[in-house]
Amino acid sequence: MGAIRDYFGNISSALTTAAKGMRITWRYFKHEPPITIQYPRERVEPPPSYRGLHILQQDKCIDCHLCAKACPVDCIEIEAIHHGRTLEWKQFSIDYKKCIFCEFCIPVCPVDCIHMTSEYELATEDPDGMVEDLLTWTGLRPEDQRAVEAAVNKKKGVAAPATIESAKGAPEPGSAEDKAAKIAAIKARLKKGSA
Amino acid sequence: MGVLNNSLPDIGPVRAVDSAIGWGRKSSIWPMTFGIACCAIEMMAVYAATFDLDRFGAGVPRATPRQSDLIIVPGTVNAKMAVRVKRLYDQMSEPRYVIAMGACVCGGGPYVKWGYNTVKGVHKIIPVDIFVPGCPPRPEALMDGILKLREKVGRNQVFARQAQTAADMDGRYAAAK
Amino acid sequence: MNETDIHSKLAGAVVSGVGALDESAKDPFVVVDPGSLVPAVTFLKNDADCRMEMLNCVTAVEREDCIEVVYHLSSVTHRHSLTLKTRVERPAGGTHESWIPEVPSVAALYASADWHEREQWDLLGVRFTDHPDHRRILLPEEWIGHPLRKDYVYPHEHGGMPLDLDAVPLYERDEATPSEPAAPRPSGTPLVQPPNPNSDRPDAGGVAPADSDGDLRSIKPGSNDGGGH
Amino acid sequence: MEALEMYTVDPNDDVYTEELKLNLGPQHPSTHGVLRVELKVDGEIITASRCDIGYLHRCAEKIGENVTYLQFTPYTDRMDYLASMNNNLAWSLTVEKLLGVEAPERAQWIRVIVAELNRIASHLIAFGTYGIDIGANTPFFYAFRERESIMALLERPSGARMLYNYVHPGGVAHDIEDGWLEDVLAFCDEFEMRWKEYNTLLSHNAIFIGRTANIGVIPKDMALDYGLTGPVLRASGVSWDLRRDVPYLAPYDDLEFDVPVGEGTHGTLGDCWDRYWVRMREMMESIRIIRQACPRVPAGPFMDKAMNRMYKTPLKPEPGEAYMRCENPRGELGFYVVAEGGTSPIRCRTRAPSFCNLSVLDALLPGTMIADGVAIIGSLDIVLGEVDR
Repeated sequence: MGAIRDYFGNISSALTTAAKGMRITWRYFKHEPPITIQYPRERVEPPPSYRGLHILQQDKCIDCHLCAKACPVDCIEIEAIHHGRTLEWKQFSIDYKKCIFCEFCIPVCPVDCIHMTSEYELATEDPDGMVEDLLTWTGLRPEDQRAVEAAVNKKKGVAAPATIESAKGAPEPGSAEDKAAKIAAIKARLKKGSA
Repeated sequence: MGVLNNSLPDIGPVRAVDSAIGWGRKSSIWPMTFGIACCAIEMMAVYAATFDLDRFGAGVPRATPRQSDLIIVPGTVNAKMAVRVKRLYDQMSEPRYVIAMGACVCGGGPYVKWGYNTVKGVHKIIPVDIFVPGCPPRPEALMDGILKLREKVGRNQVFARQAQTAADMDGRYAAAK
Repeated sequence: MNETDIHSKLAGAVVSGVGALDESAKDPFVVVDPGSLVPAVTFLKNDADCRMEMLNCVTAVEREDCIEVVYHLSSVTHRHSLTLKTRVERPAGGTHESWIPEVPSVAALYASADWHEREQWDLLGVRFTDHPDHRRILLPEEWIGHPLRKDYVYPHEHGGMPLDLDAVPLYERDEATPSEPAAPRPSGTPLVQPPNPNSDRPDAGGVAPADSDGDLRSIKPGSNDGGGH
Repeated sequence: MEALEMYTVDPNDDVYTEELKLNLGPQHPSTHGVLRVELKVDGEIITASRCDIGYLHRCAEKIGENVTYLQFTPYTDRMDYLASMNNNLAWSLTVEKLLGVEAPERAQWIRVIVAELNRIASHLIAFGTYGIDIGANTPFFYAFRERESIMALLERPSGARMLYNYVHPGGVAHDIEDGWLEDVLAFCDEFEMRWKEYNTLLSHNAIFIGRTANIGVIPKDMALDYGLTGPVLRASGVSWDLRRDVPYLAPYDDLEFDVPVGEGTHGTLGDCWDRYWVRMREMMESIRIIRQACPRVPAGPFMDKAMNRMYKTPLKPEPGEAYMRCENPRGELGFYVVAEGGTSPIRCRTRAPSFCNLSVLDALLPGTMIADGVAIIGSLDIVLGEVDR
């Protein structure tokens, strides 16, 4: 008798547990919006503090090598010839095969010339393509440029008018133009990556 | 297909067949369940709902190398593990692709200088198709790498003769003219 | 009980080999002779007032003149802890090839000591006598040397796997003409030797790093928040 | 052990089995990384096991002896990569202990919040992957959704998604932005609702309980003997939490929270379900801590003023040594640092919780089925980056 009760008890508990789970699934199916980000069609912008690829303000840099010293993995290579106070730049490269995005190169800079952007896509077929010379690195998008300006202004203690001004020219977020511009930018990037 | 590989002339119909095969291959890249270190967690995030790699037909990781086309090496490979990575790669069937994910795998990363035990880049062990640097790369960056791999797979010529040498290139160029 | 009480109990119980308590250290520690290590730990574990049930950590530290093995013990019942040390003097000219210090194992008392001691053997080459399973734990069994010793020489490759930064990939090697074996490294050198960031490397061009004047770093003027960047 | 005797090979039986050597890992979906376990199996029963670790040994202790104190912070991220904030915190506290400084009050409260958030994220991974180990794929997707929310929250002050490098010696690297605390509180409300869903989906599921209850029982004495810590120790009935018993951050004294202890609800005290359930309840305790901490974050500096110079001039502590331990999601993380006056320590030892927790595996596996072995490995919740360092 007990065995039969166990048998049917097992069946009923299996059905109830399955029903419980399916109820949650149904609720999500019916009421909750999908959470999937349709990358690469849409792209969630990282916060402004994001530690992505670097950018160098070459005119400001004084070739002091403090960032290279602060780097725990020695991924920064700097080379410049001094002509009095002017510099003839040979190289300022970051080896992303080593870089761990720890941000220690940023606070040491005495003139605030090196920054991190919210750019992060660097997939490549070529192992040497991961060494970026910051003197020629043009992978920066307009919004990154604005983020850098905002970061610089924030550090200087200036309220953010520059950011707002530079953002004025940009299309309203969410509008059709904005989307078109984004898609065009993504296409251009993809093309650049595959070339 | 074996003997016919890259042996037919590079003409329209052959190209059409090639591109059909390439489309099939790139739309069903099956990665292998393989996690080593930190990057594996971001790789799991790519499989999960927020990024959902299944949109590109690559969302079901296979537990065995024999069923998978793609090995994503996510995390530092050291001397002890390198032997296993090589064996896993050898067990995969052709065509097989490798994505090196993260700085450690691309070229040593943080362990490049003092790591007495780490291999400075998995491309010293197995040929790598796509490098995805970052420590760890964001899930989007890995997806970017997979998209680039898809392009590469789609470009592959299966039957058509590939331009191997400069002379061959010249010949093709003349033929096109 | 604090460390002083535990030390006085320990010194009273174990007749010889228990040194004085160093109270000036951040974590006061007791140095015991290697010979009286096992009785001391046995006492600390079993005594009703000490009840050190847990061995948190076993660490070997290589110093100029000795290798010391540090035991961090703690009690869940009484919520106190103690650091115990034992030292093995370095013989004259004792390098990492020629000198293997020996310390008695406490694996019979604490199961947790088993893996910790194996790790210290693996990385620092301290032999724990009477250990039940004295093998390497992290590195492959056939690894040569103990990497955490200061005079450790980095290998070029292991088990056919290249460990150098500029090594030729395996699949590009020509089997017919084996390449020359790489030159042996000088003692203590790491794998690749880029300039050391910690060294006092002269700055290129002689521009003084603006270490002394802080306003070049553009800390927010007038703000008293300590964080600058 | 009784199970062992039950299943010993008897060659006189009509059907007898043969002992077989089985390699689990290092590439195996259920070993949580690159753990390799050599098993001797008799049919489905494990008769002996031997762990083989070191497939992710990354020389962290050697690196610690060669880089500066600050530069080692990102390497601690990469040990327990699921709980980088807690690792950063432990390392920073060690350096602070060595230097004899204390972080400003605001930094301490921020540290509590980020550490508890990271604890939830870490337990979510344990919850999701444990479901996969047992055979339930759905919880993984739910767990990763909430984890993404935490990643997005922690990304805002720190600037990185997973390996934050945020808690530095002397304070935290950046101040939190306005409105961040409100978002954290909003997340707490949402998470509480989701947590109930997890329990419906997995915790009280009859099949899940059947797979985990009475499996891999660790008695109290055995747990202490093997030096287990964290949820694994607490599931065996030992109420030991460094946050409460050895408070390493001042705010933990003021905060009110319980330490969940295993009760043997569905089976024996210290079985896999207890370990799982302790983790689940710890998530709610963390939520409770965050709720209390958020309104109490004071104004003030977030980094010790004197310590701020360390970014340019490497720290040079006086000769000495310090052992500091913190309650990580996986247990007691300890750093033992020996300084001799230079800019880097001469010994930098990590007492990794996963390393100690894993050592009990060889004692647990004999006598269980292979499938139960997978459940046991999952319930220990190891991170191989920390086991091997």
